[in-house]
Parts: sequence; C-alpha cells; structure tokens
Amino acid sequence: MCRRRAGLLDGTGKGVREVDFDFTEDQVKFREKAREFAEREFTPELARMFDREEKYPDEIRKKAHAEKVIDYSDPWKVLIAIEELCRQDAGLGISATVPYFGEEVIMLFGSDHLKEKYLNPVNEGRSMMGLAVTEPGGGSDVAGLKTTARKEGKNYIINGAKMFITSGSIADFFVMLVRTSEEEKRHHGLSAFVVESGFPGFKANKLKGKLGVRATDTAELELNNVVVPEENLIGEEGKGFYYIMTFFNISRIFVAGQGIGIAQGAFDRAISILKRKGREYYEKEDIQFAIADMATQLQAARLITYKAASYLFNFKPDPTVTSMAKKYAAETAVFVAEKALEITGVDGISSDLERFYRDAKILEIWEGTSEVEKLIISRNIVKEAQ
Amino acid sequence: MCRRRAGLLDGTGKGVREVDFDFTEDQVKFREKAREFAEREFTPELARMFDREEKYPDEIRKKAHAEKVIDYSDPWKVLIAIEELCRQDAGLGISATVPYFGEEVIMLFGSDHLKEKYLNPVNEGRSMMGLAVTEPGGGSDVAGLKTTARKEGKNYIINGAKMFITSGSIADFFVMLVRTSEEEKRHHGLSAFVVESGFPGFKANKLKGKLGVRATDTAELELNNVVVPEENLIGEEGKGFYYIMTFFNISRIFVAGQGIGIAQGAFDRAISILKRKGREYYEKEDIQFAIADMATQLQAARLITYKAASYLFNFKPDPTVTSMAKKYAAETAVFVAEKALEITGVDGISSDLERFYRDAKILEIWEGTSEVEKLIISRNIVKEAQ
Amino acid sequence: MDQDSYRMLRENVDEFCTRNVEPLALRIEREGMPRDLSAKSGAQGFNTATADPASGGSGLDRESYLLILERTARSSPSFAMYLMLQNSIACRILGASGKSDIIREIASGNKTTTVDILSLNESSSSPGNITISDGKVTGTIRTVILPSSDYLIFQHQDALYLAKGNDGIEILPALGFRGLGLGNVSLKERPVEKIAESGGAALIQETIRNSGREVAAMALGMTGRSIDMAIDYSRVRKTFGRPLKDYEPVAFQLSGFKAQEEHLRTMVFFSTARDEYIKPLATDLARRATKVALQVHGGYGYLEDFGVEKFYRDSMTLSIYFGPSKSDMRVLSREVYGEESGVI
Amino acid sequence: MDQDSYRMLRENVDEFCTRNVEPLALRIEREGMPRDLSAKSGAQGFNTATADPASGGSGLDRESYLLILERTARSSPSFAMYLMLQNSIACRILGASGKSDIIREIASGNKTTTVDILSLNESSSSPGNITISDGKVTGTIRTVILPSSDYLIFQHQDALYLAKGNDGIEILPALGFRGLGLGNVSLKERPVEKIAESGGAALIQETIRNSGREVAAMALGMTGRSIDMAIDYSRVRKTFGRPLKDYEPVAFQLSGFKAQEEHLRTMVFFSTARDEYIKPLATDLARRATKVALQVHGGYGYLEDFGVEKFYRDSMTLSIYFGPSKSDMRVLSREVYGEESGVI
Repeated sequence: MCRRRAGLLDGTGKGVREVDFDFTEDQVKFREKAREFAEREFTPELARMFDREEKYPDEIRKKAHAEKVIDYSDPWKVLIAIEELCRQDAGLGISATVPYFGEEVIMLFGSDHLKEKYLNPVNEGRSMMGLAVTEPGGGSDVAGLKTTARKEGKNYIINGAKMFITSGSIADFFVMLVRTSEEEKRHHGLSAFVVESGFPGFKANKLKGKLGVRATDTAELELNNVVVPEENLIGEEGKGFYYIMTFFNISRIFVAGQGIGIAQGAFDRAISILKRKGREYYEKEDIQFAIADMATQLQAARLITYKAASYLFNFKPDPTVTSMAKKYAAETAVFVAEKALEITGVDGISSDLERFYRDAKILEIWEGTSEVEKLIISRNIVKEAQ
Repeated sequence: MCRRRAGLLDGTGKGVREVDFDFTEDQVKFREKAREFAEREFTPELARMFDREEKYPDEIRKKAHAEKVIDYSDPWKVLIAIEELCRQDAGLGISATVPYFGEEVIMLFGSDHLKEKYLNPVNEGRSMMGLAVTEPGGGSDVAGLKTTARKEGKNYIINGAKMFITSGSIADFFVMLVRTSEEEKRHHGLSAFVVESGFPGFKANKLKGKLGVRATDTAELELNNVVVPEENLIGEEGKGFYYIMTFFNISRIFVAGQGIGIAQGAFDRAISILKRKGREYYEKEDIQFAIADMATQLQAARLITYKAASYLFNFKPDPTVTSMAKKYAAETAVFVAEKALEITGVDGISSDLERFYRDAKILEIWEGTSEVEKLIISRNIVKEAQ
Repeated sequence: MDQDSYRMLRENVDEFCTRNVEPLALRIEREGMPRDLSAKSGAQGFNTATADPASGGSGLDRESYLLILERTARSSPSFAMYLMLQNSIACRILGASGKSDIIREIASGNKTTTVDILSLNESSSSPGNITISDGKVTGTIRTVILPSSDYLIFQHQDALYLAKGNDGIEILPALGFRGLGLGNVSLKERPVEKIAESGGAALIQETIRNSGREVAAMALGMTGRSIDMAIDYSRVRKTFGRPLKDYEPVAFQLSGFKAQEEHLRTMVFFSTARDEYIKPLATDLARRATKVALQVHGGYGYLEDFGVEKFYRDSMTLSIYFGPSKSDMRVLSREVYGEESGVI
Repeated sequence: MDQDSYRMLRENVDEFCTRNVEPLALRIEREGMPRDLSAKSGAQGFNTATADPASGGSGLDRESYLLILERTARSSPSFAMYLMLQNSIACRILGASGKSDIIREIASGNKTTTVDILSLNESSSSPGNITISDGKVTGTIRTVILPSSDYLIFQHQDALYLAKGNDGIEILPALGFRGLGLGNVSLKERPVEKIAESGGAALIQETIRNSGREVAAMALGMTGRSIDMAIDYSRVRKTFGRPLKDYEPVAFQLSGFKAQEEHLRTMVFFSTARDEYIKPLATDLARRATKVALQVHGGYGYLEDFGVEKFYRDSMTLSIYFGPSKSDMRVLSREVYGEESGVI
C-alpha cells in the first residue's frame, strides 16, 4: 500500500494537503525552549518549597516573562508552554502563565482605552490580572450569580462576593462578571467590568490549604460598595455572560494543556522510577499493561486538545471538541497520576509524584466541572444528530 | 488571543503549516460516496440475513468493486471506506474490503511474477486472497508456528494447519507463513509463500457459529503435502516473519478503522433510539453523561487512528502509535457498543445494536490481541525513555 | 437448608445438567429449548420449584430454587432463564390469580408460559398496540421472551390477561438467551381470559422486583462457569512456550474472579443484604467475568462451539432485561436521604 | 460482641472523637499528632486495644478494635493510622519480643513507636543503608511512617532491632496521613537493642498480612464519612435552582456508595471471608468514594478546611502502604489452581 501511495503522488504530483499531526519546526524549537526553562527553573526543591509554603512564585513569573517563555503572540506557543511548564510542576507552571488569565475578554470585547490602560502593563510584565466569575455557593451555574452592579451617575457600585478566584490576593485588577439587571432570562442580566484590587471596598481573603496547585494564589473576594467608573464596563451591558462563555471556550483549551502537562509529567516520573527499579520489575506484564494504557490515553488527550486548538486558532472554534478536550485531558491527568502511583508504589508516593496526584484533581473542577463539560458535549451532539 | 493570532499571520505572512485535522475535499467526498453505498446496499434486512445465515456476501463484494468503493490507489480512501462500511454493518463491511487482505505482503516483498499472476486478478475483482498466519493453539505467538515447508527440488512441500483464517474457505490463494528451518531464533526460520486453495492437499473447514462478523468467512486450513512451486516463495527464505510484521503494522491501522466504524455505527443507532424515546428520556443527566463519554472516546480513537495512518501513509510509520490505534479503537468499539446497549435498554438490545455489540469483540482479538498490543507499546516506550 | 441437603441438591442438579442440559447446550442456543427437556426438568420438580404443592408446585424453599438457577445457568443460561420465567414470574402470577390448572401444566413441562415483562421495563418504549373487546384481543405485544409459549400473560389498562397461543411471531434479534428467543407476538381476535381486574402492572413489576436474588443466582452460575472454563483453558494453552496460567495477569485476574464468585455465592445464599443491592453487583460481576473469560480464550472464545461466548451475550442481556432499575435506585435514595432525591 | 456492647462502644468512641479528635482534625494534618491526644486516647485504652492486659494492653477483642479504627478514621484517618501502627504493628511485634515495658509506655501515650514496614513492601526499592556493629547502628532507614517516634523497630539481616530516638529526619513528601508524616530516619552510632535473633522480616510481614481487616476498617470509616459529608453537602448546595440531591446522578451515586458502605461493614465485622479479599475491596471502595465525595463538593472539596480532601489523599495512600500485595495474589492463585501459577 505504501508503494502505491508513492506511485499516486509521483503520478499526479498533486501533493494535496491532508491530515497532518506534526508541529512546525519553529513550534518544536519553542517546545524545547519551554522545557529547558522549566527543567532549569522548576527544581524539585523549589517545587516542594512553594507547594509546602503556598507562596506565589513571583520571581519565576518575572523570569518566564523576561525569557519570553510565555509568548502571547502565538496561541500555539502559549499552549505548548503551559504543557511543558506543568509537566515539570503544575503549581509553578500555572503560576507563570496565570498573570494574563482573562486577557482575551478585554482583547476581544473591551474598548481601546481598557486595552491600553490595563493590558499593556500586563503584557509588559508589570501587572497581573485575574478573572472573577464564580461566587460562594455558585460554581458551574454562572447565570445564577448574585453580585450586583448598580448604576449611579457615571459609575457602577458593586456589591457581593466572588469565590475561588485565581490570583485573587495578588492580581492588580480583575475581569469581573456581575449582575446589572434582573432579567427573566438570568444570563441576559450580566455584565463584565474591569475592577481594580485597589478600589476602595475591595477585599481579598487568600484561601490557604488547597489540595494541590498550591503555588498558585486563590482567594475569596468581598465587594462592599466598590465604585467602578463606567468606562470600565467591558463591551455592552447585558452581554457579559456571552463574553465570558466565549472566553471559556478559549481558556478550556489551555486547561486541557495543563492536563496534558500534568499527565506527561506524572508519566515521565513513573517511567524513570520504574527504570531505576530495574528490568525484572518493569517487565512484569501488569506493569507493561498499565504503561500502555497510560501512554495511549495520554496520546489521545494530546490529539483531542490539539484538534480543539487547531480549530480555535484557525478561527473556526468547535465548542464540542473544546469541551471534549477539557474533560478528557482532565480525566487523563487524574488517571495517569493515579496509575503512576499504583505502579510505583512506595517509591512513587514518597516522591514528587504525589504532588502530581494532588495537582491533577483541580482540572476536573475548575473552568467547568467534568459534569458540566459532559452536559455541553451531549447537548451539542444530540442537537446536531438528525 | 484569536485576534493576535490573526495579527501575527497578517504581519509575517508566513502561513506556516501546522497541525491540521481536516481531510481534503476529495477525501470528504469519497467518504460521502462510501457512506451512501453502505446505506444503500447494507440494508438492515440484508445485514440480519447474512448474520443469521453466516454467508459470505459475494454480490456485495462485486458491487463494491464495481463502484470503486474500495479504491486501493489511495490508502486514506481504504481507511475511510472501511470506517463507513463498518459503520453500517461490520460483517458486510469487512466482507467487502477483505478480498485484498494480505495484498501488501506481495506488493512490498513479492516478485513481479507473483504480483502479475496473483495480484492483478485480485485488483480486477476476479479473485480473492487471504492471509494465513495463525495456527491451532497458536494465536499471538507468531514466531512459534509449526506448519513446515520442506524444499524438494524446485518445490516446497507444506504440512500443517492454519486456524481462524479469514476468507479461508472462499479465497483463491493465501499468503501463508510457514517454517522453513529450525533456527535458534525461532522467527528467523519462517518464510512466506503464496499457496493456492486449488493445490492438491489443501483443505478448508469453514468455522460456523462465530459470535460476530458472521458474514465474513473463517476457516481452519489443513495442509497435507501441499506442493508449492519455489517461485511462490515471497522474497527471501527466512524473512517471512519480518514481512508479516511489516504487514501487521499496516493492517492494524485498518483494524482500527473497523473499530471506529463499529463504534460510530453503534453510537448513531443509540442516538437515534434515544431521540425516538423522547426528550424526557435523553435529557436525563446519566444518559447525557454516557453520551459525552462515548462521543469523546470515539473522537479520541479517531484521532489516534488518523495519526497512525498519517505517519504510515507518509512513509514514516510509527509502530507504537499504530499499536495504540489498534488497541484503543478496538476498546472503543467494545466500550461504545456496550454503553449503547446500556442507555437504550430493551429497545436497543432488541434492535440491530445487539449485532454491533457482538461484532465489536473480535477487534480485541484479531491481528494482535489487546494484550499483545500493550506489550508492544510498553516495550517501545520504555526503550525510548532515556 | 443445612450443608448436607445443600450439597445433595447441588449434586442432584449437577448430575441432571451433565446428563440432560450440557449435551444440548449448543442445540438450545441454535434451535431453542427442546420440549422433552422441559418434561425431564418437570419430572425433577424444577419447573415449578417454589410453587405451592397444592397447585402442582414442588414447594422447595428459596435457597433450593436459587441453587437450581445457579447450577443450570452454568450449563445453559437459556435453560436457567426458562426455569426462572416459569417459576419466579409465571407461577407467582398464576398463583396469585388462582390459575393452578396452568401451574400443573407447567409443572409437567407439557406447556410453557411467558409473561410480557419487558414492555414494563423502564428502558422500553414499545408497549405494543393491543385492543381488547368482547373477550378478544387484537394487536401486537412487543419484545416477548419465549414468544412461542403456549400461554401468554400480559397487562392491559392495568387488568391482567391470559391468552393461549398466538397468531404469528416476528422474531427479533436476540443478543442473549437465544434458546428462548425474543419476538413481537401478533394476536388477532384471539380469546383472552381476564385473570385480574386491576393491579396487573403492579403485580408483574413486583414479581420482577422480587426476583433480584434469582437474577443474581443466574449471574453467579454464569460467572463461575465461564471463569472455570478460562482457568481450564489457561492450564493447557501455551503461548511463548509457557502455559497461560504462568502469566501473572492471567492467573491473578482469574483467581480474583474466583474469589469474587465465592463472595457473591455467600451473598446470594446467606446474606441478608437487599436483593436490589445484590442484583446489580451480580450482573456486573458476570459481565466483567465473562468478558475476561472470552478474552482468555482468544479466537476460540469467539466460536459458539467452545461454549464461552454465550455467557458473554447472556450476561449482558440479563443486566438489560432485569435492570438497572431507576425505581430501585429511587427507593434506596429515599431511604438514604430520608426525603425525596434524584428526581430530575 | 453482641449488638448492645457494639452500640455502646461505638457511642463511646464517637463521643471521644467528637470531643477530642474532630476539633483537632485539621491541626493534626498540618502540625502532626499532638502528644496530649495520645495520652487521652491511651486513657481510653485505645493505644493498646488488643494487647494482652498482662503487658499493659486493654485486651479488647478484634471487633472492638476494628470498630475503634473505623470510627476514628471518620474524624481523622491520621489518628486511626496512629492507633493501628501502635496496636496492630508495634504492640504485636513488641508482644512477640517480650517488650512489655514499651507496650506500657505506648498504652499511656507517653511514648510512640514505629516500625519500618514500608521498606518491606514489594513496591519499595529503598531498603536504606544501615550497618550495625557493637550494638550501635549507623545509616538511614528510608520511608518511615511516624519518623519522629520515640522508638523505631526495624529488621536488619533478618534480626529485629529496637532503637530509641534518632539523629535527624529527612522529611519526605507525604500524600496521606500527614499527621504522622513520612521520612528518612538517620541513625549515627546509636545504641540498638536486638529484640529477635532471626525471623525479623517474616515477623513484620506477617504482622502486616494479619492487619488486612484493620486496613479495611479504616477504609470503611473514610468511605462512610466522606460520603456522609457529600450527602449533607448535596442537601444544602443548590445549582440551577435545585439542591444537588435532586439530580439523579448525584443522589443515586451517593446512595449507592452508602449501600456499598453498609455491605463493607458487614464484611469487615461479620463475614468469614479472608482478609486478603476484604482489604483490596475496601481500599478500592474508599478510593472511589472519596473521589466522588470530593467532586460533589466542587471547589470547596479542594480546600483542606472542608475536611473532605484528606480522605482522598489518605485512601490512596492506604492502598499503596498496605497493598496490592502480589504475594497475597500468588497465595490465592495457588489455591485456585491447585498448583503454581502467575509466576512470570
């Protein structure tokens, strides 16, 4: 069959473009760069220390920015960096990529004024931003959120609370989704604002004691009559829900990238422990079966993620595939980390592997729990089926 | 992020090629053609009839050939045809694509004489071929096979038996792997021959009562002093094992195609039954969760298969990914068929869906059990890890 | 039942199976239950094991009956399902309706009875389309197990009816229990007897609900036999120069299933756990075990002749025909929560 | 144990936990077991529950001991593991070595003892590197649970040794049982007492093997508590306008786990099934249940404050520390096959 194929190509010389699974040379090089950075900067000692002390690694953020490991000019490179950084350590890796979290909302829907005032400093590494959507007792039910913004003259007055906000106690400002009117269709009453942490009435309480990704900062926000100038409204009033959902369809791909990274990192470590244990250990069939299952699922997660990314980055996003990527990569991170501990036993659980197991679990929860992703996937599919 | 990406492309105009998940227009059209053929020819009544009567559908083979549904000039089209045909019915679908089974061995390693004498009639639809490797009590341990070929003058005399040979009682000839010498490394003593079913001493006993793919023909072959002319030796003596393993690295991709087809077919039928049952049934969360899991795994299996195919069809085969594709697509077929029955219950199990459940299981057995695929995957991966 | 009677009954059933069921197992799958097997089984008292002796039943206790189901399912799940359909389903309904004449016919094995149970399954959307007037029934009853039965019991507008014979059967694909078949039964102006004025659906459903441990007993037999076959096969089949049993994953997995089988046996026969709990545990085990048993057999497992693939089909079918039941889950959930839950 | 004594002991342990363990649960995770908790628990007789009263033990029966482990694991698996380490592991070995003086110290809670069990685990490749001469030990004993113990029992060249104190601990990442910690213990020219000439490894291994049901009891407590927390949470937490418990998958899944918990309880306390069989069943259930419990809590589940994430960590750790044991499987496999199997 191979020869015939050759014959065909030789014969017609069409050289048609077809399914292609390889990255460009440029992307491959960038991946090496990101990996090299992570291996150099994210030493096991540092990773353990930040995990233990639950500190945000600001030095690492600065270095990553200085070395252009986070290159927002090419989304593929962002995805690749997330993967390679999380592969070394999810807490530090996410911390390095998180200062820009939420940026696309302003980029896509914000005024030039907002872009200039808020995004430029972020992109220059002088400022950090965050996204504030979830509320206490809220979670996946975004349309049900209760924090309100009331128009008064040229300002909005915000009251309420936000929960599980990444970089909540360290970011300079947030893209925040709040309720501006009581519409019958609840999601029509939501709007997005830029809210600075320096605004009077803004308070952040850092949440200590997370199961994993402990280097990242997470906080509960309190908003007591916070006065926000009307020019900080992003886009139009009442469109906030749509903006945020658009954003999630982008960011879920990056969460999938975190999943691949964590899974790959856990896998790497398991293989290296097994090789250290020796041939008679890793050549047992049950171990080999587990390795094959892990590697296959990891390969599959990688491909779904790249497919979703390829569609999005070429301006034809497919929300179904995006949700599949998020769900499957999260499952894969949890599955691989779990299997990695199983096949390495005492050696594994007393090593850095244990952190990957703890880190992985958040992926099934944040930016849409796996349950919510499944509902999205299923609804779309059933709708499309004739 | 999307806009920036645009900016980059506009700015540099590089238009670099990157990961791409879409088929060409030509391939998409061919898929429609194959689907249309299967839907027209593989009626549920016919599929049930051939399943019940365990008959090989020779008329369908002829039609498929006449309508060029099996277009061996492009391996992508072969893969696509296998998928779309098995999606409608695996028994009929495999039957239509199986006359050529083993062809690549002669194509890649056979003499011009063999190609002319044996392959031309096959490609013209006038003849059927098969592959005879497995032996009674043999299975995955190919190197351990016992059928012998003894040189006598200008002939080889073959004695032994072959088991589970697809098209065994209907093919005109077989690519057969036999032992030509007793080497210490067992697989060095194997050679491949073209053996005609018309040769004296050749006998085929059709195996009735398979769990699934019952339209396909399966037989046990007995070889009693079968005289095979020396020009029917494929390539060199002692290289047979290598030829067959090379072939399996091609054919496993097509088995993966069968898996995707069966999984997709089971999925289609489940969705259509659910839609008939009505909204209050399929909108139950447990059903939606199942649909999402099925669809995601199917998507993943598709992508691994296409990746393996893309590598092979571009002359850079990756045996690890090929084995992943075979294993994962087979698992997916079994998983999706099983879930499909679970979520459709009595309605599903009393419909054609039950056949998909039976058909799927063979994929975890033939052309390398899932266990063997896992050992291949794991060995390669551990070897590659530094 | 004490250990001795248990062992004696077990030996008795096993001998019956070795002599009468095992040799026919393949034929039952291909051509259906032979009539004389029902007669022989009737002579042993199996057909109406638990029915009241006053109405022609054998009056065995439940444990004995469960043992019969387990042991016969090892040879032929179709035959075990036949016994269960006559005993747990038909006889209980006939007993409640005072139709002891028919129980006597079942006991002898001369006649068979079926009950339309699947259309009451929550996963079924095909209640058929029958009309009854002047004591005559017309229409189709869909997805009937053992559609060729002499008697057919079904509910219509909550009344319970008994029809004799039928006016044609459309055979449906049957994944499992092929010895009984599955079909849509046509009835044309056929006389029916109303055997209960109301509560028909409830009676059938309750009968099914009360058969959870019986279903588990069948699953136990299917698990045990298929794993035993795989163990035997793993002793003789060599690969890469060693018997399969020498490989850890094979030996440990099959041994693990034997341990689970033993545990399930304890649960089916001796535990006070609820039937609703034991049933899904059992069907789930059977599905997993039979799949592994088939896989261990490789290509041979895919052939009817080797007798292992039927367990794969039948265990899946059993789990569909008798579960999973959302109403069971809702009852359990209500208990756990002490209030309504799982309502959407 | 009759129903009444069972209930009384249970109430007693629960009250102890409510008063003394529950309020400290988070602190135990973060800072380790406070010394005065061991004293209080010693006063209740928990520290040496099953040891011979003649050597300072409480002489409770095994069921009582299992109950203590289950109930304390509901509040703090670390504390339960502490009790198990003192009781099932240390006291049994000390008892066999006639060291009743140390058992008395354990009983009072004044001293803690640990045993190097993990280096004998099949999955461990780090036996450490110690040398003993002239009654002094030098080197590192790796992966020790509760490394800060006052006494450390370990085997070396098959003899059994007891060391007092240590010369430094390298803290290792500990996924679970953080209240005890995990570390490499350094010993430098430290005096040791040889407490058995030979059979040291076998004694430790046997002690672990005999603790299967104890491990299962802990898993039971962890399963039960995490699911109870998830059920409570599902009542109060609303999403899309309805409490979580109203959704079928939530309610049915959690209820299903409660049923499995009940079943496991029966097995742990009342069944005659082998410990090797109950243990993996229990740890597997705990792993699945705690994962679901965490997931039901959403983001809150990810926070230590809510007390559910520790069960997720601890159940995984329990299943690694105490299994899966290939030697157990090989024994089972030998029984099933009646000959060697699973050897490659």
